[in-house]
Amino acid sequence: MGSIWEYANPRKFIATTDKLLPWVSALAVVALAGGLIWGFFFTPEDYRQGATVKIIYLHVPAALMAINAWMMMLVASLIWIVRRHHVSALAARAAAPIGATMTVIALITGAIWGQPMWGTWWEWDPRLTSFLILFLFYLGYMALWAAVEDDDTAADLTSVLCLVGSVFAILSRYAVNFWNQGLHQGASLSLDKQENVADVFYYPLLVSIAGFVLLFVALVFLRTQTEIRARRTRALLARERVS
Amino acid sequence: MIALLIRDLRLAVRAGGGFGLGLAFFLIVVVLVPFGVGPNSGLLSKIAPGILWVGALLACLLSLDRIFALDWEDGSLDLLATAPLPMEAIVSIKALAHWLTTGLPLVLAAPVFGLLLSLPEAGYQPLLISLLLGTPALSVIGTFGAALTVGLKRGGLLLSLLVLPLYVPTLIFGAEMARRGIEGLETTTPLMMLAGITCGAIALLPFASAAVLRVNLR
Amino acid sequence: MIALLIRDLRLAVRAGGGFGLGLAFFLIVVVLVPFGVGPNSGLLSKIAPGILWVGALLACLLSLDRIFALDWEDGSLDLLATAPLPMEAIVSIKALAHWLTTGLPLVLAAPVFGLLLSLPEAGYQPLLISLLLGTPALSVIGTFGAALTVGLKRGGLLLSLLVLPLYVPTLIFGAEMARRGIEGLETTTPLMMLAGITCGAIALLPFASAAVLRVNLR
Amino acid sequence: MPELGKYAGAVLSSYAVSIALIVALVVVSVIQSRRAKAALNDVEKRSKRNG
Amino acid sequence: MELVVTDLSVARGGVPVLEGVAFTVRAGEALVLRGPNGSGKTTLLRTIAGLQPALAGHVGLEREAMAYAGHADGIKAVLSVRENLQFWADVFATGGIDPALAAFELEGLAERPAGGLSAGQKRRLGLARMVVTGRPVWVLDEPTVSLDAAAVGLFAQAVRAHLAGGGLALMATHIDLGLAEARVLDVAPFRAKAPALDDFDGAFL
Amino acid sequence: MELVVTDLSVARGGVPVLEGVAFTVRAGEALVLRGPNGSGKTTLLRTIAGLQPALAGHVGLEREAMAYAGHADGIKAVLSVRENLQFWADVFATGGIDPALAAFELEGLAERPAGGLSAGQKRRLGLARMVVTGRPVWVLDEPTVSLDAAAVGLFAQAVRAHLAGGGLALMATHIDLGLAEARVLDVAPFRAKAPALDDFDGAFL
Ligand code: HEM
Ligand SMILES: Nc1ncnc2c1ncn2[C@@H]1O[C@H](COP(=O)(O)OP(=O)(O)OP(=O)(O)O)[C@@H](O)[C@H]1O
Ligand SMILES: Nc1ncnc2c1ncn2[C@@H]1O[C@H](COP(=O)(O)OP(=O)(O)OP(=O)(O)O)[C@@H](O)[C@H]1O
Ligand SMILES: [Mg+2]
Ligand SMILES: [Mg+2]
Repeated sequence: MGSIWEYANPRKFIATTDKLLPWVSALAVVALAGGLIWGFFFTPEDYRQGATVKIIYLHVPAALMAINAWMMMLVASLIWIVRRHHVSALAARAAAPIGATMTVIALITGAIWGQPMWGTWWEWDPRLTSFLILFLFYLGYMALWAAVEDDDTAADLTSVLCLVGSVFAILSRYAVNFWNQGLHQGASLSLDKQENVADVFYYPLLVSIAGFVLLFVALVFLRTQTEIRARRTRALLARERVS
Repeated sequence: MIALLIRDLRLAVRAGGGFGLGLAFFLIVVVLVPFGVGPNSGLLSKIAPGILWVGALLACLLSLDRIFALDWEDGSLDLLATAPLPMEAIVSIKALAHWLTTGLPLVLAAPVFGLLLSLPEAGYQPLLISLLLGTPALSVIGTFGAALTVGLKRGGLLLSLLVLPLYVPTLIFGAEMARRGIEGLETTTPLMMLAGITCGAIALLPFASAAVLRVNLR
Repeated sequence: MIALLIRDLRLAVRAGGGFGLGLAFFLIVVVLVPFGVGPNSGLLSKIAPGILWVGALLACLLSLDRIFALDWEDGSLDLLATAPLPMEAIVSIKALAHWLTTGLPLVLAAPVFGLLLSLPEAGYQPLLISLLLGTPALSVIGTFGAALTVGLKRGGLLLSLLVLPLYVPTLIFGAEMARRGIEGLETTTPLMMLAGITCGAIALLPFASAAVLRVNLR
Repeated sequence: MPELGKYAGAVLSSYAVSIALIVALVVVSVIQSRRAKAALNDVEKRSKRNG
Repeated sequence: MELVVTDLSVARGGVPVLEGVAFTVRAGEALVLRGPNGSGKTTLLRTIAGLQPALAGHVGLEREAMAYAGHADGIKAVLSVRENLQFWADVFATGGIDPALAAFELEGLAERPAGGLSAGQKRRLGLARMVVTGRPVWVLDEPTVSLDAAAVGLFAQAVRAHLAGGGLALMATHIDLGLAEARVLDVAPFRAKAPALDDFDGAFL
Repeated sequence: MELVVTDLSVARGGVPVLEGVAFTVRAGEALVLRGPNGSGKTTLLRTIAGLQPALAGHVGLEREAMAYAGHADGIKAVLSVRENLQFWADVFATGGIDPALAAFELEGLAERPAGGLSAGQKRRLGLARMVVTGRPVWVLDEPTVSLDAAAVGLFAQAVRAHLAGGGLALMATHIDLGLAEARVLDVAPFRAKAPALDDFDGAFL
């Protein structure tokens, strides 16, 4: 076992993840199905929210992964900027659609939840708003990758965008918090803090979160492999053109 | 450096330059909104500071792609890159020129347009201050977005999409400050935040812009 | 003729094409307005139909200069003018392509954006109908404006200013219809007016556009 | 099937939408991966043949 | 088919540039315009192609007979070479593009996005467009700019094929076109003289 | 002053175009690059001028010594000829522009908006820019496109004056430059060969 930078070699990365992928995917399916089935069929209703509390098993893990995917992209971008490992840039690219999907799931389940709880699909609540902004960041990031032809140029540009974007995402979070103060009292009717969530809700939620994490890892492996292969294909096609 | 600034300003004010484009767009937004929401002046005066800020921001957004695109198309940017000017200076000058031709006129025109939207009297001063503080940040952030998308054929859409979330904090604090001013609440916090964003953006973003511009030019 | 339509649509959806530009701009307006006027949903729902119409109109306005400008810049328009197609057909096809890539997506997206602005439930149907009826007029009128300004280097500013007053009637009747729908008033009059404007514009304006385009090309 | 009461629509639709989105993401990723593998194989074989 | 230009005066930016230009080009003939920079060749060609009105005089054929290619090639960077050409073939309703691709040896580049071509390759694409127009009169402004010797040969061949098919061609150039047999017309003698001062009529001068 | 290029490989759009290019240009010398369309002259010049990174190899001088002029002239249509040129003189801090105007006989056009110039006049303005840069190395891509014979003569004279002043010049062209004494380098032999196949590492090939 050498340094972890060995996995920055595309061939090595593909070989290793090929071995890991079946296990990770199997675990992800088990945890995801387990958590969701447990949550959906075998938990009681909340005394205040009724059956809608079951949405939590999708909503919270998706929200968590939406943020974590961005963090992973940030780290991968930094690695690309500093050490210029191609796999790391491609992993960031591979993670973006997953993060965007998670953001969409959090937004949609939240909106559906909001309808019975707040009587409205959408409320400019700080949390919801910052998620909308996060979604825009994802969109811009993916669009930039798609728009630039040269792969290394695209990697450079998107990683700078990811860096600057992260700073502004944090800034927006504070801005949004500040902005909604005083104007909007009773609306944030979310459950109490995690500690106060009863154990009946808590354990299936943990399993579900684990399922989402594993799913994310499996998808990142798979999609990074795809990106590597696509890139090698492009390189080979270019080579054909030369000869 | 000063030559570049003068040239950019001159290009902007010549026929077909971007000068007035932002202002006209600001005017368009301000004129259309009453047609859209109806002429109820109570409602208008409530949304006036917000609409003015949104209008200013859109006007800024629209003029962004001129910052580098024209120079890119006719090859001047290649030539500038080989000129004896550091890229950071080029980027900063471009942002300054953008502010002088777009941001500043917007600030000066805002009171007049405030009239059209029946902005309450107490709103003028905080609105002006917030615009004066906030528009430089819009120009600098926008220059970064323009530098990111310069090589891309008609990157206009992408540019707006990339810059939009970056503009959110500035907009929130700016409009909030104007609104608070109208309601007589304290405005120090948003003022400080706005000033902080602007200073931070001016101090740091030119380096990021220069870096991505260098990448895009190769 | 069908070849021209297909090429225009293809150019629009390729990387860097205008497709999505209008939609993105619509999104930008809808997202920014709450940041500007504050998160109060009562206020938002009151201005929602107006803002949605203004947003759609601005999105249209912005994509207008792509109708002819790109073809003008790279010489295609000169070549098209000498092609065996009547100028009226070219102009109509261009307007149709613009509507398909800008107007139609706006109509389809409007309900989603209505959610963000807490549009009252009764508003969806009249809003959609008014947009569906009104956006073709926006495209046709806009094509006329684009034809008027095509030769002018970066005529974007002029284009907006020229088209703005032409858009006002459509905007007024469109927004009025959506507002009346929400309040439960009868919507027949604005509906008829809107339909009349659209039909009239489609029937007559292409001739005017073709005429000015011919003048601009010489 | 648990009793969901008046919230059945909300709960079921959130599950439906989320699971649909996740499945779509997985399917798209798998298809893309297959395509990329096939395309690479193709090109690699061709270039091996041509040296 | 015959292009008869009689007593033509042309202006650019409101300033008369050439006046009294007259010539005839018969089917199967090519005419090459020459003259120093700024002498008005581009203006003359645009007028003949019907892209701008003449000050005075007459062009014998209407614009429906002409195909014009100027300094700009009208190439869309995001479309492939084939798509670019096919579009013009569809507009002019002339069917296949393969002969045109072959004439300028573009087959190998057909699937490439046109934005990625070199200067000379772009020009070849621009010239291939003339073939697909199927128009009898070619009006070409500096067609061989950026072309290498082999490509100039291809161009000459294409023009000869066009002429042999009963077409005619009008070209402006400063450099070699590979068409030794073409007639040459120097535009310098037609340079516009300043009009008499007190001729203050509808034209304000 | 000496421009030494060693073992340079250049790529465009990620595709290697030329490799192993090596030459030396000494002060007072001009080197002309030739090669068929698409052979990579533009790419090579851009790399040497520092506008894009090299795949491998080394360019002996940094970009601060070079002045580059490509297919696009960087001319602003709404500024006058004088304003266009003065801007570059200010950016490069080289003072007066009158010698440059004189060298390309632009005095008569100095107050005209540059957008109204003919193709050849624009090109002359683009070349006059090289004079005001004051840089020792001129890197020119097809400089004489659209120029008439007289203007080509002016260009040759300007290059000779530059060389006599200790400068050096590197040019790509298909046509006559009026510089019979310049050395010629054909880039065709340097065409990139396909790289080895299973070098499957960080660079994916
Ligand atoms: C579009 C709408 C919504 C979005 C974007 C959204 C977003 C979020 C986010 C970002 C989190 C934080 C995850 C974490 O850090 O743990 C979260 C947690 C949560 N949300 Fe939502 N939410 C939305 C609507 C709702 C609604 C309507 C409800 C219920 C009334 C709700 C209930 C919860 C609960 C119970 C949690 C977990 C508690 C916690 O971690 O503090 N959400 N949501
Ligand atoms: N707006 C204008 N006002 C005055 N003169 C103009 C204007 N636009 C162009 N001209 C002049 O008209 C003349 C004719 O230009 P034209 O492009 O036809 O020349 P050309 O023969 O094609 O030259 P080249 O060989 O350089 O391409 C030029 O001298 C040009 O400077
Ligand atoms: N994105 C791309 N992908 C693949 N090949 C490309 C790309 N862009 C350009 N090329 C090719 O690179 C080669 C080099 O082009 P370059 O412009 O350097 O040639 P050149 O010698 O200047 O030709 P010309 O004499 O026609 O100007 C061309 O064959 C071109 O088709
Ligand atoms: Mg000319
Ligand atoms: Mg070249």
